[in-house]
Amino acid sequence: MSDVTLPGLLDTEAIRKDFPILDRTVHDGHKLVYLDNAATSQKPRQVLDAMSDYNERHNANVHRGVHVLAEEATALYEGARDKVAAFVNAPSRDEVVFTKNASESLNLVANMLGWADEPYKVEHDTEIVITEMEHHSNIVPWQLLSQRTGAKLKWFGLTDDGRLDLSAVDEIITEKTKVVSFTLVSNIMGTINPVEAIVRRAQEVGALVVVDASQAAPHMVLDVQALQADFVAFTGHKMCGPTGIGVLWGRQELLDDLPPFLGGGEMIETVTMHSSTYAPAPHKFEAGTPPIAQAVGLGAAVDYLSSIGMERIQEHEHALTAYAVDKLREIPDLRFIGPTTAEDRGATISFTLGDIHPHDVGQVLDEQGIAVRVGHHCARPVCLRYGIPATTRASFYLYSTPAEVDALAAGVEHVRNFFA
Amino acid sequence: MSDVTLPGLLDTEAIRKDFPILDRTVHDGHKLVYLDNAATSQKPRQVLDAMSDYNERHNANVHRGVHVLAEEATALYEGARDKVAAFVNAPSRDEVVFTKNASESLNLVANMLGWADEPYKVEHDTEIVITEMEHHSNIVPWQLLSQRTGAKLKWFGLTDDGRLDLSAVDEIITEKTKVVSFTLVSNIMGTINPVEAIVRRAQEVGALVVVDASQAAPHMVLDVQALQADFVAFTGHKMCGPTGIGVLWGRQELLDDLPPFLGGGEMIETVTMHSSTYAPAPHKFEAGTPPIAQAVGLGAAVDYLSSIGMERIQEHEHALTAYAVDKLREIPDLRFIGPTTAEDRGATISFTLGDIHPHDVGQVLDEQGIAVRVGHHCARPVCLRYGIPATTRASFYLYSTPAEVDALAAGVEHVRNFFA
Amino acid sequence: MKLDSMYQEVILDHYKNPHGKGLREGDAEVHHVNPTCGDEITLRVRYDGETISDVSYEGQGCSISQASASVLNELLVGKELGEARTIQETFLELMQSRGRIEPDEAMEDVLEDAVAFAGVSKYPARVKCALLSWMAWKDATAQALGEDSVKEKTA
Amino acid sequence: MKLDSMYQEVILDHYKNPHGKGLREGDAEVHHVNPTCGDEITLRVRYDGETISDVSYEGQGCSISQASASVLNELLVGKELGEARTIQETFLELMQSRGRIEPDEAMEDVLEDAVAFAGVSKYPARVKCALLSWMAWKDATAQALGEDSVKEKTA
Ligand SMILES: Cc1ncc(COP(=O)(O)O)c(C=O)c1O
Ligand SMILES: Cc1ncc(COP(=O)(O)O)c(C=O)c1O
Repeated sequence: MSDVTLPGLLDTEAIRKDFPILDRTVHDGHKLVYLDNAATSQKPRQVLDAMSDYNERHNANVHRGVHVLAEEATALYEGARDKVAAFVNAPSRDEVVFTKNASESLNLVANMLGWADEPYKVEHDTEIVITEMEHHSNIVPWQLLSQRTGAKLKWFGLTDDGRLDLSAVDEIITEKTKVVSFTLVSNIMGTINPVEAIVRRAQEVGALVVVDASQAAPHMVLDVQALQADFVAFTGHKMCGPTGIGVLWGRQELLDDLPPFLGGGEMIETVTMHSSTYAPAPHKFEAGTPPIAQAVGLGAAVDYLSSIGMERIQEHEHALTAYAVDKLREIPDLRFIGPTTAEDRGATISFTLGDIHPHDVGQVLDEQGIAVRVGHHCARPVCLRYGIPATTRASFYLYSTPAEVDALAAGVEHVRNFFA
Repeated sequence: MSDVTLPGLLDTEAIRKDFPILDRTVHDGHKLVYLDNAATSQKPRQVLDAMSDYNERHNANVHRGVHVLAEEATALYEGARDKVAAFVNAPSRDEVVFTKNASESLNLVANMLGWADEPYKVEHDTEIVITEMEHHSNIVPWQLLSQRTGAKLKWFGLTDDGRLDLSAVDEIITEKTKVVSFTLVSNIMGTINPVEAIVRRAQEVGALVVVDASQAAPHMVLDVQALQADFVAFTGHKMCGPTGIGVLWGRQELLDDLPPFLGGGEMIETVTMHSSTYAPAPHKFEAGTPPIAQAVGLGAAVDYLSSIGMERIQEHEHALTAYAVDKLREIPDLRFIGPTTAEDRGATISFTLGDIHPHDVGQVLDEQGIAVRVGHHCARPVCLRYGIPATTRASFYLYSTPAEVDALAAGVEHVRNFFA
Repeated sequence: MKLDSMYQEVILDHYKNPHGKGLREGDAEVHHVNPTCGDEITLRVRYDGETISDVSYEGQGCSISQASASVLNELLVGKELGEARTIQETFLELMQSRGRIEPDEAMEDVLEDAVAFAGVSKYPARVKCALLSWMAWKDATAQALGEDSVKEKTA
Repeated sequence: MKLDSMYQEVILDHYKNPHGKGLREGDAEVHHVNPTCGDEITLRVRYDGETISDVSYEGQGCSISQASASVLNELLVGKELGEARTIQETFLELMQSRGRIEPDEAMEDVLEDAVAFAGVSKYPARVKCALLSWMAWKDATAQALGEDSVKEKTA
């Protein structure tokens, strides 16, 4: 393994000590090389400790208690909301809704718009716009909405090098468009999308803008005000937080105006058997006992990420990605799916290797301790677009190292030989 | 504090050692007396360890990976499903859907039935039946469904002693009834409801039966086959499991026939931009990255409960409840809201104390380290029914002791004196 | 005992013998609810020019919310609107201080009996009880004076 | 190397030189998908009475799923239905054994080349790849013989 140092790298030796799992060995002593961060990130000790502390000392249900534990739990839960609001530069903490994952966040928006009154209502003779590079979680909710309301689903296609084809933006986003939903960073190709061009056109026609920031929030500064979006969704488990928690940020006015989605405890103002009124946002959208420990964990995760600095993390990943792109490009028969350089892209690289099926690539890499993801990565339309059944995807995070990139490149060479 | 021993009690001295939080002191040295178990239970070390182990050694996203961690995480997640299926005696593991909490489970059913085809479809000119003692999470989803479809919402009222008034069962459940949803155990009054009478009538008219077992699963043997229900919902955090996970059990045939609710990754079979097909249940209903660590925690929780034995737990709680009812009855001005004996009731006791507001009762109890819940307990219609603004509620669990009952009774006496 | 800082003599007195309770004629009426605990208040204000000629109310709730309405009535009736607003804002500031404000003499001059609520500010779950009637008054005043409703949700 | 237990010589051979690949005429056609990885197969069966006269297929997928279809073709074509069912069930049993079955001689007699998949059964994520064509065959057979479709989802 090389001892490459690249400008912009973080002190991964120190950082890796925070992540217990990175010490693991697999398959009889191979050191784990975890390159599946776009699927889920590992969790630092700080996050695990915050959740243990919650469970061992403060656990109670939130919002309704006068006893000490209930007050502590409520303060911790709502404190996590403050942290997340600050992390994304939300104008108000009340704009941060906790969900179970990004998928729920996106379904929440789709359902609110389906049940909304004018002017938001998505219905027959209106249009929904997405893109061909969306994660299934930003496709299926809109397909369901379209089937159930009669609205038309449209999308931006892709260029050969893995970018959005915005050439027909004015025909795709029209006066009939009620909502435009797209991913900030592609989870399969790493592409970073040009938000401004899309938002400008959406605003022109008065369409709401939903940004799927699931692959952005973990890796770069996310500023919901700068984005000028109406809704932004992301998920805890990809950003050093636990599973079981997601976030929907929404503009206050919209959250106030739009109808609730899930009904139940916590989201009400007053209930009679005949009718109910609802609590103000964010609680209106948080039916039932929320993921309390998980919010606490996510709060600790954004503290952790902030203490390192999102700019620094992005710089680190960019350096690593550039290094990886260069190394992988040298491998014969390797074809990138997505941008072929490190420009305007995140730390996720998909490729195919001759006609060796990605499943086989992944299996042979795994045997060497290298964990990558293979398949369609919940973005099957991208595979269809490029005429391939699946890709092999390596994705980096703040603890990834040049040595791990070397291991990947060597591993891929080994795969080629194995199936030669 | 007395050293009462009652027949049927568990060895709480041993059990309490498993729950780190029970060692806590509050308000300058008062030992914590946690009697808010109907809101949420505490978590044993075994559950916390299972989650830590998952996070520190096996964390990965599930279902799509060929690498070691992904296979381990998938085995742990699906293994938790096996455990929960066995715990409720489900005919098939594929009938167990993981959600974020019981509220989501109940909303899931309501939404499936709203979007279903015949014969399940809830629509104009059909009826939904619930009861006046439901938790808001089993009221609001049906109110929303009724508003959105035009179906009529009907309910069983309550008798003066906190039981369902089933005298008009044949008029309330009619040929128009599509679904009957009710709680097995009341979260505010502790009442255990007579399932058979309701199920029999529902089956007569071909209505689906939904049982909210949120307050049953933690405290007694739950056998979905014996219940003869079509859907059963419960929540992890009340049964020694973590927050962030709930369960919906549903009959296979129904899960196969009914449409999905949330759309996204994991719940699909194949996706194109034009349309998608869905995975078989349970995955059809689990969009997005599931609460993996939380499922693992819930699996450990049912292992823990089973190792003690649900019959034994119920016996313990019953003995404690009988003891508590007797002690509290002696307090002047104390009025039970709900059954006034320990027969056919769970370990949850609501009461009012003269005209001292429950908020004040709770506050003064808290000062003595006694954590009870005050308010309408997300069952406001019950408070309206009995003409009270709120109740004070004490609820026990497997680690509760007679000494804690004594502390409660002494505490309530102290409250009386304080506001005399 | 720490609890005594919340349940001050003054508060218990107001709770047991509330001032001006009952609904009388008014220029505007509002109904506020604290969804956390179900406390409710119906409140009417009556103005004589800029002078508060009456604040009448009916409601149910805990000692803190009841006493607070009584103190409000005692403090605000007869005051000019400007002065009343100062009192309301000072009370709000005190209640949101999480026990960090130790009322000084200036504050006591403004708040009179209402300084007794300083101890309540340490209990987040109870702050809303103390504020319920004050938020209702603010809302009712806005309505009475024809301003846009500035109903601040008490949730 | 442990991996060699999965990628047996026999499997790699079938993968590189698949038997009977391509779609030919048949009595029934099915299309099966493995949603986990996107492997797909279109498979046709042709019966001559009780005898399997052809199994033709087209698909995309990993070495395991491709090799498995090739082995299936080699094993089943020409067999009587009853015998084919025994082979299919034996293969299913082996694949679901999580590496716990060490094929004995009797099993080798039934499965021939297919015993090479024993190592795959240790890899849960790959078991479905190995079974894809076999499930498709079972489904197609049911259709061809006019039985109720017993399509077992491969998910
Ligand atoms: C009877 C009953 N149903 C439903 C719920 C809702 O559970 P959760 O808040 O976990 O969604 C609860 C508890 O809060 C309950 O007691
Ligand atoms: C771009 C994108 N959107 C949405 C999701 C869905 O997130 P989750 O599975 O946590 O709901 C993911 C990841 O799975 C993703 O990468």
